[in-house]
Amino acid sequence: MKTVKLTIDNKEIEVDSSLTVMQAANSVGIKIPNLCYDERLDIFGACRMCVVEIEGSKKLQTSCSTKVRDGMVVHTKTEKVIQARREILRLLLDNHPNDCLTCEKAGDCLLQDYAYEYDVKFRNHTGKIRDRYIDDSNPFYVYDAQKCILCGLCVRVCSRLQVTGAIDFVNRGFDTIIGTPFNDGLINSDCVSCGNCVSVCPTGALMPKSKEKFRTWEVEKVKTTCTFCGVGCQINLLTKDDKVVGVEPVKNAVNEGLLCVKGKFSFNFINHPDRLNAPLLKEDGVFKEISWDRAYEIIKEKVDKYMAENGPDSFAGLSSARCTNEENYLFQKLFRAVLKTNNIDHCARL
Amino acid sequence: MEYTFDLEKNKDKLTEYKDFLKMIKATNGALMPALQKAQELFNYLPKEVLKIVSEELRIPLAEIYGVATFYAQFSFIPKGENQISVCLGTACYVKGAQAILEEFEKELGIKQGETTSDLKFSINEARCLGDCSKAPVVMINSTLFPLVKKKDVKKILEDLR
Amino acid sequence: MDKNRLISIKEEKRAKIIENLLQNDLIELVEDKVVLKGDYYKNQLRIALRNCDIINPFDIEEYIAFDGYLALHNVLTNLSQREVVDIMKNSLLRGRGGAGFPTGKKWEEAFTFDADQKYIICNADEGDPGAFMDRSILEKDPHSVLEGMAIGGYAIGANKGFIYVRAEYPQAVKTLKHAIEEAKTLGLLGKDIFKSGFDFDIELRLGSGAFVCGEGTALIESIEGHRGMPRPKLQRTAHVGLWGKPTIINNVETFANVAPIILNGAEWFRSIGTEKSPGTKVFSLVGKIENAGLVEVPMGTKLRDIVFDIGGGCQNNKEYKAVQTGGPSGGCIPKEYLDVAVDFESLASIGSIMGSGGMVVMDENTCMMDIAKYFLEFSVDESCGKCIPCREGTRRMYEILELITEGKAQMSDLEELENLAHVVSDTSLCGLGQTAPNPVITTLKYYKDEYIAHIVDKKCPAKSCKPLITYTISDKCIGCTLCKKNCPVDAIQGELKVKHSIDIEKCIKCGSCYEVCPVKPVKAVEIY
Amino acid sequence: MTNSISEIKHNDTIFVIGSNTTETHPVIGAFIKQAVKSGAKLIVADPREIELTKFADVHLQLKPGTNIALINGMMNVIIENKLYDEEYIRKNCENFDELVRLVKNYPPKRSAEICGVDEDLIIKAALIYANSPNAGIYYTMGVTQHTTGTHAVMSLSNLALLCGNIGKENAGINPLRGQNNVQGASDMGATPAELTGYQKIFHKESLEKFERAWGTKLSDKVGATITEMFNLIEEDEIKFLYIMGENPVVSDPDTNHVISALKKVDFLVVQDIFFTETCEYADLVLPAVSFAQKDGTFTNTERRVQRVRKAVKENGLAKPDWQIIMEIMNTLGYDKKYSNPQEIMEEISFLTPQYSGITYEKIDDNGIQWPCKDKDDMGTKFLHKDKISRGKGLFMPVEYVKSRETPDENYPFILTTGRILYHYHTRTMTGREEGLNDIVNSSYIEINEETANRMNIENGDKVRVKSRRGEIITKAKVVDTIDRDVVFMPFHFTDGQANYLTNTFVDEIAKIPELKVSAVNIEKLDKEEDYV
Repeated sequence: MKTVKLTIDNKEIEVDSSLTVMQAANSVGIKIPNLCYDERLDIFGACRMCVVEIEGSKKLQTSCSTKVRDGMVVHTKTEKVIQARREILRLLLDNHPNDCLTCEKAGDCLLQDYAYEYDVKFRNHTGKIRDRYIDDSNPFYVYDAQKCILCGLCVRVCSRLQVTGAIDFVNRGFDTIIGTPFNDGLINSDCVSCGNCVSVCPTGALMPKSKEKFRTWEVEKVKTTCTFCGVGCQINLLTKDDKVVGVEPVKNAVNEGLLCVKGKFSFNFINHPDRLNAPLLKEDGVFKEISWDRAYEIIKEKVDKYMAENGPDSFAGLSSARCTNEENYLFQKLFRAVLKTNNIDHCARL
Repeated sequence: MEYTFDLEKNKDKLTEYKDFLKMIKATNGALMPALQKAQELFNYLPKEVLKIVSEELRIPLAEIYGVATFYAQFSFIPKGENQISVCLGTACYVKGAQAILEEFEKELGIKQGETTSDLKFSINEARCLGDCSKAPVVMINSTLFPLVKKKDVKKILEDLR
Repeated sequence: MDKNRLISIKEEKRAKIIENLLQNDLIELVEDKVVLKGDYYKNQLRIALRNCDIINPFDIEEYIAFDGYLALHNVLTNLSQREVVDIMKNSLLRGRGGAGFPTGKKWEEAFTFDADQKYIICNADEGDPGAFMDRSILEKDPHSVLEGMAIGGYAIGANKGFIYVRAEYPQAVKTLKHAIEEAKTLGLLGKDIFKSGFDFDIELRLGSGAFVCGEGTALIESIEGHRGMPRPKLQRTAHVGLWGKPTIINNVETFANVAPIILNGAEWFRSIGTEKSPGTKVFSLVGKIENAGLVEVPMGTKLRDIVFDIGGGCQNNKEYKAVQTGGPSGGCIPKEYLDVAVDFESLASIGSIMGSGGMVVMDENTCMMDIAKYFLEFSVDESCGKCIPCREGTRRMYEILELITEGKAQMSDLEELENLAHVVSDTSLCGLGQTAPNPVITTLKYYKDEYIAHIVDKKCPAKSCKPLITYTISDKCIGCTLCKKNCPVDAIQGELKVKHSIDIEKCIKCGSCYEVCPVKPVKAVEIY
Repeated sequence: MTNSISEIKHNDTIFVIGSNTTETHPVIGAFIKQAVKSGAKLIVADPREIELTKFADVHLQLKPGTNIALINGMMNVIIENKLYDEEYIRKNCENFDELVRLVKNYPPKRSAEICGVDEDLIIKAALIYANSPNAGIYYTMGVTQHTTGTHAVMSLSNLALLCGNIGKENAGINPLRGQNNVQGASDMGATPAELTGYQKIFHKESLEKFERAWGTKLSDKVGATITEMFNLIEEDEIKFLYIMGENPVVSDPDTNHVISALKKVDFLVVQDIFFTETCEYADLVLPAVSFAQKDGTFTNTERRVQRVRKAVKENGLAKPDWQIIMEIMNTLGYDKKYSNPQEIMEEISFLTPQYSGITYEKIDDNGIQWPCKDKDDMGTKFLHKDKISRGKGLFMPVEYVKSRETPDENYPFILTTGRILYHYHTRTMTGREEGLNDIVNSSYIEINEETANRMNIENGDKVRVKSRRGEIITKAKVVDTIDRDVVFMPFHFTDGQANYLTNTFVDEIAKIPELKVSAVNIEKLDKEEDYV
């Protein structure tokens, strides 16, 4: 590995020569704002928010697409840089609905965060704003072109990572939107509803259709493992008032921030009214709620009876590929150590 | 105006087109030639045809649509028999091309980018046809009309009708 | 094909062609050189256009008759790749597409970069409105481009070339197709050219109406079959270009210069033009000019010489106001800079650019705000929409110019316009965005008083912005009724032989009355 | 998986067989497509055209149940063309001569006839596989749910060894485990013959280790598999059945047979999060909590042990399964108490060699891939790095044998079943998700368009599908992606439930039922009354 020495914001650092200025800055905790960067994707260079000043070059340079060089002197927060970022944000706000009060994305919106950080406000103007175009044909999420900043993350995640290619930029220039073929809507496209586009959208342009209303600052995040297949994707469950209200992918070695439709959107079963809430005993063909103590008592009665009359091998247990390791372990231990039988199996074969 | 693509009527063209696709499918970057050929054959890019392109070239339909909407020469409604391109390049512009475009629009009752309902004419503005010394110029199909004046428009159209 | 055959074709054909041209009085011979006849050509020096209007572009033998493919032969049989690169470097030929990057240096980048496949691309997506240099070369002398590309291909180690040509140039496409076929038939393209072991093929790819594809990386995207959205320059295209392979892109005029440089040497080339910008440059001189057309002159020629000596000044004896060079990326050059030398550095120093060679002449009736608006509208239309400053910023700039030309702007808008111009230029992704504000920046620099007139006085000094002008009829009116008859909205009243008047409420400011007014020398219809 | 998910993108060739990866393992499917986009070759062997076939260099659209003939055919080509890794075989493998002898009988022409695919495609696939420096094999139930499933896996293993693709990064032989913790359930000894970590019940030392740890005597008699359990119930041997988190009424083959056993068993305990179809037959139903309401670990398909964390509290009286089991154990007089799953994992690590270095602390961030021997071991990215696990890689040549039930006059179609993207297993969870149901909410049968034409069946028509075991009514989905004599049904749905039709023939070694091949007939329903 070749390394180079450079200075960023008066900090001398030594980094791998293959890094970009943005990566180098990041590696020493200097955050550079950006709206279109994702380390999993090729550099896109569209948002221009990551501009920095590099001594020796007249123009501002985008730090995402500039490789580090030996002796480089980089400034990430000069007046010129900040002014440029403010103008970019101003241009975005000029073409963005002023509805942060009620926008679901509020609090989790990069545009909002940067507008706040750089102190840029909405202003009145008589110019054109993007035409209204909403695609709400997908059961899980909705696209609102007016909130879209065309960072292209959704398009690139769909085509490069999910490799479905259901959406793309449509039209050109100011009229560009993110769309499906012939604007027939996501539901009529190749879209597989994985929601990976939703997960990367920095603004409220691609939003899940939530059953619950919640503000991002109200939710807690708990990292866990998805339950829908053997891939074991890592997810954060978003909870509010003891309810799961959303799921976001975790970028790690297993799923690299990707999910499928089930992992991303099928969480409503957790709080579903059909859930079993108490032990049920069938008496005369009808199920009645009983207490746990009663349930254990019945089990003990039955076990004692069959053990005495029929011996250990009259017991059998089906364990579950959906339960945890600890539970599977205990289940087989129950049969082997307590009921003294090896009649234990699970559904690995189905 | 809605146009439906008549599969029966276009059967021969479709066969020709599919043969063309087979021929180019192995070349790198086949999409642009594929779209250009479709535009040439069908006078526009019908959805049905783009789906064939998607299958043959293994390119997602969304990507094809994205490309097709990027380039000004592709259209999603049929172009007229006579495609009128009014040059609005700088030389033509400073010599009054805008008024000529408006005259065509007035005479045909359509806006630029549109096609008359009898599919006879469509108007497009062009970005410099490269005949600046003869400005203002108009190109109809592949015929160039140099030094066009507003009052010539009627006559030009009459000759084509 | 071999050298003898080239020479025998030349000997057989050349004299005949010249004889024929002389008979038709189209050329004259100056020190044995063929020169097109007429004053217009007198002050020109034609290298890139050397064969234009002289040879038949559909007959490869006519190209060979004027030393065609001799340079390629020389390169393939006598020179190493390194030697070719060195000749190009020594010649100091700079890219004629606009940016002026040294061609030899570019080639060297690709030549020294190891790869299993390399490409050479001819950028024939000439899109600047008001420029048609490349079109002429493609239509009138296609082999000069093919030969230049083959030489470039050999130099960098590419055996595949693409010509990306505008679909708006059907004649050029036709000529090129024919030329490629002819060259293949004679073995001047294809396998083992001149038995040198060098293979080279050229494929035509058509643009489809996107100006931005003139930008190198957008052009590559387009050939690959994508939306023509420029790529960030993390790596040079000379290293990672078309399909990820080292790629050289030069424009038509640049390639047309290659063969003469090989034949006559780098020294010869450097003896023409200026020290930093050797050679000639082709311009398309258009707009309100007496003699419109293509002009090829040595670099460093004074603007005045081009506009007045060759172009004959403005039409109808109007006063020269400005010349716009470099299209939407360029700037306006006012009267006081008519003596500027036309080369890369000098033009840049006054805020314009060489660009690809468009030169649009404006006279006293051209409103510079309107021109700025025209170019901004062009940029808005042609912005690919990828990066924020260009997509959003050009639109806002256009809107302010709209306000200005409608008399609805305030001085604060002007500040905002200036502000936007700098941000868009500073932060846009590609050349299109970076240079889109140039028409505004230069007009702000040289014509600020006109801006102020529009904003403060609500007047258009050039009498061109419709909302800011009024038509009236003066006492000079002879009552001929011509204007009344021609008014499309019946805004003119008056009897025969009685002074007419215009109803300002009805008037749509179409200018018909002014055009038809027969009163001389000063028309009776007046514009304020 | 011998190798890791993150390696997929670096495979030069990917051979997907019997796996509709983009629907069953969508994220792995995405990685496979990413690999293809960045230049990897893709071979797909599947009876249907699936999403991956659109990305494939070769699609081998073979008849269900002919995998072994295909693999043998490919190996024949590789051996004939001397494309195998001679040095690797010499160093690492045994029994090569036997393999050579056996696959001699499978020239591609013969395999092509058995599989119903083009001979050229088999050759092409073999050449692609053999000529790649790193080729990975990925398979799921399309390989294993056959009476010859284990043999097919051996066959794939032969192929991988032949080209030196085992014990190597970015290659390997990779079964993609279907359910979230199939790997873990097997690792944990929830099988009739093995204790945790695949320690054999009949292996004295292992058994004694567990007896010491658990402080009690254990039986060394191999227990019954699921299918055997149902038979033993019918034979009155098993009286008490305890089902945890399973819904065999929908998921298991030959539903009629399952239901009759469940009805018959004396006492049935079902523990689940919803009142499933299986609960109907229970005597006692115990409410458990979902994955979001408890702590623990899952082991994914690449052997990575990862944390499950409690995000919301228990609903009603429902309890985590581990707690219920522990309390039952305690009730039955076995006193060991655990205050949390972490303590259970400590016991697992102590008893299970592959897990011995695994602690909650270590797996907190990114999990750990077993084997993980001790506290300094950060796990194993790919297996058999230094040596093939049994010392030397043993070629186990296997002959192709027909499926147990093949089409005949009465049942002319091969029914093959599988999963779809939008639902999970028996839909206890996904069936309650509106959006998923909006997209697809009922069963269907995919029929080739020519076949449908011949039978006058149109898309959406109701059809009756019959096998020797049962019949169901479902909707026809007319497609051009499947062979004329093959039909496909997803097994998730209870309306028109596919498993009424499937058979219970099992693979003798792994006891996996032949869900991928049963013979059926189809009849178009014209009149309303036919629907009943």
